[in-house]
Amino acid sequence: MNSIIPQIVANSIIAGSLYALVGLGFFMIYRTVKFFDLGYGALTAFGGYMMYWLLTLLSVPTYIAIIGTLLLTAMLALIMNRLVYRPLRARGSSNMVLLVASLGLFTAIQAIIAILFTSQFKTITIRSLQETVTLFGAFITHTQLLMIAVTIIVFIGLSVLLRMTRFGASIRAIGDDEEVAKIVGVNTKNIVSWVFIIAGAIAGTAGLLVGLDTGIEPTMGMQLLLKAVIAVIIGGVGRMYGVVIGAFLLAFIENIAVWHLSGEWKDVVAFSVLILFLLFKPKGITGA
Amino acid sequence: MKNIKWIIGILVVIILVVVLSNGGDKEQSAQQTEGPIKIGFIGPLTGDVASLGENALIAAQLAVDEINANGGINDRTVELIAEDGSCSGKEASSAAQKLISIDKVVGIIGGLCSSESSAFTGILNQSETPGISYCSSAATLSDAGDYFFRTYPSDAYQGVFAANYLRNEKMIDKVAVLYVNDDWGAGLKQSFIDTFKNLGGEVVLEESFEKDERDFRTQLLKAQASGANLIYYLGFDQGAVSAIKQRDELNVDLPMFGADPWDDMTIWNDVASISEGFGYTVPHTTDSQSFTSKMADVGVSEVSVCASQSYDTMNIFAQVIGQVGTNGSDIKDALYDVQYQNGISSQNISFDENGDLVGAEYVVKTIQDGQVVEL
Amino acid sequence: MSILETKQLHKTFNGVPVVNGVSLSIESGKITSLIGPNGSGKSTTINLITGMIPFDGGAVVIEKGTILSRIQPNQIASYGITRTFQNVEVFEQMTALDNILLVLTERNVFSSLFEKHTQYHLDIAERVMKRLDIWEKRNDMVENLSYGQRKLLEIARVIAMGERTDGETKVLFFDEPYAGLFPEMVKLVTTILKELRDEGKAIILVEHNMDLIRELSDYVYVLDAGKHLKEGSVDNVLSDQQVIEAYLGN
Amino acid sequence: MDYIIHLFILIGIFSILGLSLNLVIGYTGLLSATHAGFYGIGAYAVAILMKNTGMNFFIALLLSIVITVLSALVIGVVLSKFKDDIYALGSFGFAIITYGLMLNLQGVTRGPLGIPGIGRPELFDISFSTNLTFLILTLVLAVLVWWMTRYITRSSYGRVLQAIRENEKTIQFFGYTTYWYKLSIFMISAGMAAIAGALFATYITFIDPSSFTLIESIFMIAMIILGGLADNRGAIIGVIIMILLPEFLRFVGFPTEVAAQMRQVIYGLMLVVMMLYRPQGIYGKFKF
Repeated sequence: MNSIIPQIVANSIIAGSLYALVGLGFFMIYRTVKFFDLGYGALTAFGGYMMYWLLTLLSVPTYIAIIGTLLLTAMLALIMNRLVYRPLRARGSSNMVLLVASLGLFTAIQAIIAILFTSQFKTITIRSLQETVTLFGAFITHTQLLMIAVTIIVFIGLSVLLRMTRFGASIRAIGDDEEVAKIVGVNTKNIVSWVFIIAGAIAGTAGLLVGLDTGIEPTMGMQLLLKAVIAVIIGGVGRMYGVVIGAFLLAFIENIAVWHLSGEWKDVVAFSVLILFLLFKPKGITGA
Repeated sequence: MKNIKWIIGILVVIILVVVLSNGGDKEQSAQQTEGPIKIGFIGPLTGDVASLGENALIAAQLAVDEINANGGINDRTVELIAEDGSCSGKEASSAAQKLISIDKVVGIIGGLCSSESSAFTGILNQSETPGISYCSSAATLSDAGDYFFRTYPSDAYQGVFAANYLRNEKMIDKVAVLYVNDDWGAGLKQSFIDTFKNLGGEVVLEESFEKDERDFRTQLLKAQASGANLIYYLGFDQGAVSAIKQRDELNVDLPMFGADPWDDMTIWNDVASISEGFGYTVPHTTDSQSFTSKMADVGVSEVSVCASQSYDTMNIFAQVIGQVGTNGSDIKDALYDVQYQNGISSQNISFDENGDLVGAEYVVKTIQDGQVVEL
Repeated sequence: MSILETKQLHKTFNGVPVVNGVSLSIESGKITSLIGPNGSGKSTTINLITGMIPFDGGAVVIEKGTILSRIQPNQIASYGITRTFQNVEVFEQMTALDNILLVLTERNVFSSLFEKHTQYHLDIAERVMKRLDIWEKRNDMVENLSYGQRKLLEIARVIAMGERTDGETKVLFFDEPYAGLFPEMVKLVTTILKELRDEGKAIILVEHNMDLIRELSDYVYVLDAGKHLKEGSVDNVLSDQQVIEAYLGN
Repeated sequence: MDYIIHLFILIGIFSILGLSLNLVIGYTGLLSATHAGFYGIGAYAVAILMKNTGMNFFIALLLSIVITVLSALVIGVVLSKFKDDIYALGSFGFAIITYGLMLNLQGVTRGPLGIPGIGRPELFDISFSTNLTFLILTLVLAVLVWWMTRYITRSSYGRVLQAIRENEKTIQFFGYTTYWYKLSIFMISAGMAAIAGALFATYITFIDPSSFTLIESIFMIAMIILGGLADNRGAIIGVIIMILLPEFLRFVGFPTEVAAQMRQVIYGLMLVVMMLYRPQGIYGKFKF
């Protein structure tokens, strides 16, 4: 029995890093423009399919495929912001209007992907990433190691960006109070577009990693998105590291639930945790 | 504000006119003896199982094209009208209602999911339109009225066959069952477990997972820890690929055994190398090489489960209509004593008094050094 | 005898004491003004008494002598207290008439479910809105009203609260009611405040315009940096050296 | 002609859902995604009562309303504490939990196998087995619900709901405990959804969890947002359009496999366009 524990821990870390990666992108948007962007879910699916299209269909060399995927997903995120979110926010629409609009974008993009690529389940295989390695008695594949590494890099990158750079300072300024930021001379229009570009790139990375690890299908976006939202809420809506804590906590709770109860209760448990946090600790662990 | 009201008013009128007009002129052509014979098709074209639906639709269309190529039925061309059931009761019942009362179809091929078929058996009986499902295996559909037939074996047979095979031939005594949480998975799991238990076997783990679940790591570990010596996995191709990959990653040294959705090359192209000794049950089909190549010609590289049944169903309809014409109850009676030879999905197809497929024989296929071999 | 008293009211915002031991005594039939430079804690004091923000210390004593250490917003109506808001809080996408009827009708869920506003309610609403001469705007959506009209609507709402059958509101808080009003509206509001005082209501006014304070106040409290600087009649308070210094800022 | 009657039955059932949901979203401004859950609980309660105990439809209907209202009490007690997007998120969580329970409590709901063979309603000797008679029953109940929603929205209670939507903080100063209002309207609308659920169960004669998912709730939300919030006529118009639209698309002759996805694209884009150009919907008097 004891040889199982390290594997469960490993499973949780793998799932946790995926939720964290998706959560970080989602958090960047939420922290800056203050609404739950459901359209972000479709970005991860779009990223996965762009990787599939570039690498498998056009058999473009791997690195170019990765860069291509990031660029294309970031571009889609930018288009979503320019065509829909910016006019709505310029008019001072409430969070709910933006939430419903993002829901519309999610439904439309997901259906367009299904039309272009059919709903057939697809996997992306890169030979070198298939092998597994054993760490403290747990088996982890190279893809999963890559996923954990990427999450750490993105987390550190974002923290440095937000803390150290002027660009990061203006993002935080917009996050605190967009009107004041405008008055102080921050070009909010431009900065928000860049936030969507970064978040789009992160979503693209998450999508392609999921494609490499398990596989992609048009309806994968909603599942990932909802778990990322839970991670953001549990972790704490204010702090970056809160998202990471929330993601790993969610992953551990889920895996323990699957271990003790059974697989089908995984979602019910995850969302019960969300409700409990909303009830007793709405500010999340970091209590921002 | 005013013009919005006008636009909406006109829109609703147009919709009604279009819907009615289509209904109107169809009225007279139904009973005529010339003009195309219309057959309906219902299957999931959106949602999680859309890939199976699309595959089955192409197979049915293939049959229609072949029939029309050699003169149609009594030199009347056949027209296939497909509607999306998206694996849900509401959609399937709307689709069936439209096919029957607007398109006046002579028969319906469908539904795929049992939830689809169960939603419109009532309408079939009320409107005396025969329907043949090519994939619904729920046991409850056996008593769904005289106008409902199935060219796909009920779960009962496959579960019993698999239990016998694993218990008696593979001498497995402890099994862990992982099944997808939908009507197909739950039905098959139940018939397997009942049979396996009264054959003296022990089911040490019974766990289900969501249709879109891709992370089986913890459940595979549970199976290993449960002391089972085989994992009976009931899931479609998406889940299967992930499960087999993760089993290999976690070095869970239990062999896995599946059911008919595993009869799909998309799985084995990916994971055959790490599935040595795995097996699965599948309804016995004749040499389907010609069928697979025909499907490949129309762009379907991997033929998924129920596609061959959909192809046969269309041909059965053609054979019966050729004999008794397009009247619903005549077709129904003819179907009860039809003997369809050299079918793709199974050698000869006939229906019992419940409309279920008679005597479905199953075979076991295993993966031996990277190849799918039939025992 | 005072209809409402506060005992050593206390409130700190992350360490800074915004209201520091303020004790007021409000009497019926009088206009009591709260004055002081910006940030002296005037509005915060009112927000504490009317339950908008919880207080950290002290107590509020209301008419029946009950001492309260905690006040929830939905309780103040039952204590006979009502108020206007510094930056107008009205119901935008509803008609002006609805904004008034809202405060006249039943308050608990079941009775309000089975009650429809009657002619009786409409008459009160008409009388109140005519008094503030916004009656002809009654069917407009509040979002289309001017800032001044909304201010008048808030005052109409406070008066309407007084007209309720189940227990009259007697203590009315006006948080800068004159801000942004045209001159003739200022005259209108001044006459109404006087009328309410003569009807025996206790009025608490927060205002910066010293002429209005001189004209209206029966009693004045001066607050500075959350502390209770001076109190008394209008004339000697306004001529007091300390008060002038507090205003001019040393 | 049966097809037209079938469409009007669906319009009747979804009008009940639209009207009741409009009370919560349109009049009280609470974006609730649990409506499909109550629709499901109502359907399952009637199906189980009629099948296991052979109870007459109308008694089963009353019992199912009580059961649904009680479950709304349990959920509402928690949800009524939240506001705006947190309320929406909490309702997303509860929608998934309700679906999870329906799917996994195999003992009660037979899980994914669903409940087949539900009998048609009978009253003394009239049996509503034909579509036409069932349409009359549906219309009678729909008119009853229409009258109830009209009564509620015209009462003082209805006015307080709108005040909660406009400015929940302020209305409390005038003696209203908004928590009870939010909870009571949530329960009333759930009770009405149970009526629609009962009709759906006995009309389709088969129910399974797949008709009561979060996506179904989102479909209902899209309906009343299109029709117009805070306006009963708007809710009905939204329902008529959203039910007829897919039928209309069947005749427009998209290639079949694309047709189904095209509907999703159109739903999604419609939500986006509505939010951009007419957030209050066709007839609505309230913008989020």
